[in-house]
Amino acid sequence: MSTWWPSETSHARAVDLLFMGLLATTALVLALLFFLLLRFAIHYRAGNASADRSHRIRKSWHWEVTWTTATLVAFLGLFVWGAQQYVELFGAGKSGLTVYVVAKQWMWKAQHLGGQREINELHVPLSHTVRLIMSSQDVIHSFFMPAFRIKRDVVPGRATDLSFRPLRAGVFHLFCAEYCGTDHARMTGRIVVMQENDFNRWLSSQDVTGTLAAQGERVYRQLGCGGCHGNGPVRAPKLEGLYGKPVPLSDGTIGIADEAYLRDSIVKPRAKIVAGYEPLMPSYEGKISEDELIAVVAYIKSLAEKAKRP
Amino acid sequence: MPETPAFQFVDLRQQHEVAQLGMWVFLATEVLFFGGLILGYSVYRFMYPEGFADAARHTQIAIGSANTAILLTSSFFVAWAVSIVRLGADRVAAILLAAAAALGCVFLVLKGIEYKVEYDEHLVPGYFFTFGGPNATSAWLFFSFYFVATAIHALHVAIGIMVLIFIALKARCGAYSARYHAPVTVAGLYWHFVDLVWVFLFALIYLPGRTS
Amino acid sequence: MTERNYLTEDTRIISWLFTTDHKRIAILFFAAITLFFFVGGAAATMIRLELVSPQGRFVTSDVYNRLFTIHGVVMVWFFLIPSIPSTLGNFIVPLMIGARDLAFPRLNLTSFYLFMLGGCVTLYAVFAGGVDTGWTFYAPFSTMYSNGHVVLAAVGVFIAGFSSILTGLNFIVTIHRLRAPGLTWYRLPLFLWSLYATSVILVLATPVLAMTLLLVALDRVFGVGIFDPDRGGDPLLFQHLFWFYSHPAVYIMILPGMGVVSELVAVFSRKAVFGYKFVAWSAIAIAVVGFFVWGHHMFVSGQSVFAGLVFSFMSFIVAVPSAIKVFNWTATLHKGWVRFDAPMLYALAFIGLFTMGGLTGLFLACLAYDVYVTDTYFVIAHFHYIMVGGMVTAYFGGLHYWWPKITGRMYPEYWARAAAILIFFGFNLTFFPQFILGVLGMPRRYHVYPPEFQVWHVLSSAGASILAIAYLLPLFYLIWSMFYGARAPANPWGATGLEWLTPSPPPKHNFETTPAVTRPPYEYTLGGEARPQNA
Amino acid sequence: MSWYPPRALVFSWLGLLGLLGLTVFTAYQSLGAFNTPIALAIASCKALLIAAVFMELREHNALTIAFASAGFFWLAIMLWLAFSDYSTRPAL
Repeated sequence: MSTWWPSETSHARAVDLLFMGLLATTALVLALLFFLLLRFAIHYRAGNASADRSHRIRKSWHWEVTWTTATLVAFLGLFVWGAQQYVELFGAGKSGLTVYVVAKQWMWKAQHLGGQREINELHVPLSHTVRLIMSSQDVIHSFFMPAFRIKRDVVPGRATDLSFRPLRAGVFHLFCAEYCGTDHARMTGRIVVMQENDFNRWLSSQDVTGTLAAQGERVYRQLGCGGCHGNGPVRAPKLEGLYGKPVPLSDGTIGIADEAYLRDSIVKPRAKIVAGYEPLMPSYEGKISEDELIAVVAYIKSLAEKAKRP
Repeated sequence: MPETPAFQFVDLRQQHEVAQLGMWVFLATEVLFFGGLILGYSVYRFMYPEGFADAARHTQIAIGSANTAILLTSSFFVAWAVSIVRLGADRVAAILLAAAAALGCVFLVLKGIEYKVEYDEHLVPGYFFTFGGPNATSAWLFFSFYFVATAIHALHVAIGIMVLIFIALKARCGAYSARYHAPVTVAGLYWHFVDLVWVFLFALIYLPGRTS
Repeated sequence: MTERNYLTEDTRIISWLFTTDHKRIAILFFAAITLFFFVGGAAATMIRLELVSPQGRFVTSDVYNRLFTIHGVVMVWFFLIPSIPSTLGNFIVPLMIGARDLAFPRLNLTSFYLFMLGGCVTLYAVFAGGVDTGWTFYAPFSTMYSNGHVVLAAVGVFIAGFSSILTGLNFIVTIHRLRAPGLTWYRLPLFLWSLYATSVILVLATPVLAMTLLLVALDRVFGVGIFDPDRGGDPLLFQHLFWFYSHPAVYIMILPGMGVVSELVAVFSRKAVFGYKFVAWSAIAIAVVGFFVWGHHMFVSGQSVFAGLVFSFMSFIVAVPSAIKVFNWTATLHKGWVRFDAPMLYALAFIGLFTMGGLTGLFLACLAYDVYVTDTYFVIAHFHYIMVGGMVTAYFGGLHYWWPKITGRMYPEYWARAAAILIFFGFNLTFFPQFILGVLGMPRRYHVYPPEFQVWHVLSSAGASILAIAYLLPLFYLIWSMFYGARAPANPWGATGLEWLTPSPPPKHNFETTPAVTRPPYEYTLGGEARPQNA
Repeated sequence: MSWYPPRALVFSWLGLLGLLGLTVFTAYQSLGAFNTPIALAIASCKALLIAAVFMELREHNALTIAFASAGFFWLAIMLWLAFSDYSTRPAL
């Protein structure tokens, strides 16, 4: 299905280099240790009375200081090396082609912005940064793509993200790496990396009931969100042009209206109240499915882009 | 039994020291037992400050304060009993310990009344839980912690009462003396600890959100 | 036997069941954990059998999930955690410090019965239909979605936890207060330093696990919903609480093994442990710093990046004291008189396997690499190198070393060496392929897997069958030696510790007169003659 | 034989009741962000009084004090490191 080597993203290649570094350090230490262990054990075996046992090392502290410092320095180097890649991978400020992933026992559902949906498969274009925004409907899962050397847990009640930029077309494994119940081992799928025009062809060949934003608009109507957020009698913050903007909050801080903010505002509306508004909005927790939530957020995002266009 | 040390000890002094140290180590364990709850509480209070303040406002601060005073006083009685049993006044000590146990019972009765009030107000997390206003979910979390923490604490109080009664009866029979009184000291340490936990629970449960 | 000892003092069953003698309680624990070892081992055998084929033909998914849960729960809480402290520790601690018993003999017996009660509840949960959460009980799966007997298993572990706490408390107080005259801290054998460090963790970490499991059980029974995301709860809070206990618990499992190895290396090299104070304090350092690293189990869990950096840094730091120990053991061999009795073979195997386990731990502490290999077979291989290659190996080493003291009989040396070598090779064949599986990206807790991984699984299962036989060998020859072994002298190894002053087996209250200590441990002449601590 | 309570006990008891009154009083004062720290500070004072006088910690050796503080020290580790996660969780 896929080859393990060479790896398929620049991050994966960096991770493989890190692996080599770790392996070299380990091998060096093990070789030194096993050599000394065997050498001492054999040379100073009780049967070998002729071994020179005079002048034993008495003062131990400078040996201790030496090997403690040596290990400490080596460890700190490895820490920095791994940490820097981790910050790059999971740190803030990601952008890219967004795909929403919903995990549930025991399948992966992916939704593209154009409204295309797939199950246990994820089609992505070559050489584009793909940003997955992942949420779970039930228990904790973990989205694991071994060929890209990355995984991240998908946690119910919140969203996590994961970005990668594939450098080679092909089909790769997708695993659930966090134990999630009976069919955990069957919660697997395929990552299909395609040339860009193949990908576009694939997108347009899918059966779509409107873009994700259009689906979100339908949910928005069904739930009657416009009653307050539209031009009705109840005063609620306007959603047009909201996405990506700073929002002054009632506790004096400033929030950014990003994915997590929008999501939280629907599910836990009282957590962050926009300054100057009453905390009136009811929570939609349990009243809106993960899929619908994603669609509504996509719709609100699309309102921002509409507002940008004159 | 009282005047000679158990076989594994050299003398009564060593036995006494061992008993005390054992209790202190046990109390360190207890701190972390409650510590798990305190971490959970702190995390959710950090996440939902307004919801927790709102929910805490619905607790019975009058009963809570009265209960704090009761436990502090019972602790005082126990400390008093410990200090005089060493002088040989074991009869008086027995009375003081019994009084402390009685105060512990009053604490439990008040706690029960408080639970009843909360039950009537539908504040017990479960099917009938109702909490008006915007903070229903975080109030549920608060009351989950409230009931778990106070119930575990009440269990400690109940155990403490039994220990105190047992020690009081033994003291009444003259089991303790100026030379041998380790059980009284150790039981006292446990009772004071139960008191100390309550002091923190009181600050975390009853005091937030009283101003708004 | 002519002389009366703790075994012959009173042979009625009732005198065993209600004994407060630390030596007899140790024997009770031996019997119990041997039983649990083979229960956990049977589950492991079935897991390995299942994994020979990639299609999951032998058992269903639900059964497989129950198997690895049983294996984990039983091995962690009913074998590894009590293994050395409750058996060898219980037997040896009072002897080593020249005391007549532990500080709280009745508490010791209570600890045993709590352990048995917890074990029985857990086994009942297993036979009543099993638990399918994994030993980690992750919420919200365990609290809302699992269809196994989670509450029963949690209660079982909860009860066993109190057994651990009581044992730890007993050791702390005993080591502080019941040492023989002259036995200062720097004259304590390193086994005691290790057990002391272990006890500190037992006492300070276990209650957090107890509270966590209590919350899980309350959640299932009453629906308090503290970890329920639909009620605003945070599933990661469970992980923080759980790993606050469970990472230090790893050190509960390995520290006593390090202590045993320190004893063995000194005795069989006829030389004082190199850098005694560094080895002693590194045990304490591991116990303390071990509490600062739990978040390295959560690098991909959605914990903040900053917390990931903190925990990764601390994880590298905690590896330093372990490295200090390994270097010191190796240096101890230098210019000694190294003998290769079975306990020493185990000790040497421990040093090698533990070092491999520890160094692969660096891969997992290293943030970006952990993102790749966490929750894969790499993790499984890593902790089995520590737990089985380290702890179980040290346990067998210590068991053989103190066997003459415990039973008054020598074990058969050639069988013991054969078993040690067989365990070493069986172990490596079982678990080394799992490192490769992990590096290739095979997720853990899968019984259906892509066929390209099969070759490594088959190798691992082949090793497991060797390992299973190798672990049965000591069971047979040790029981045989109890009846037919050569009688053991008081000090068969020429060791220096106080435990070798009493006859083998020791009398009921250990010492006729309390020994007075005048020397540090492990003093040997240049020619390898022992100089006992009391002379 | 004197069975009167030692003075230190009486004073601590009265002090504890006074602190209880104080903490209830301050809880009703609008002090903004300071309400919680003050409540916890008063609770800590009460705990110290109980530990030092009632539990006689002030007369004990360093070992007992070490174990008495160990529980709280380890609790602090737990809170500190757990909050190193919670206080730095980013918005997505």
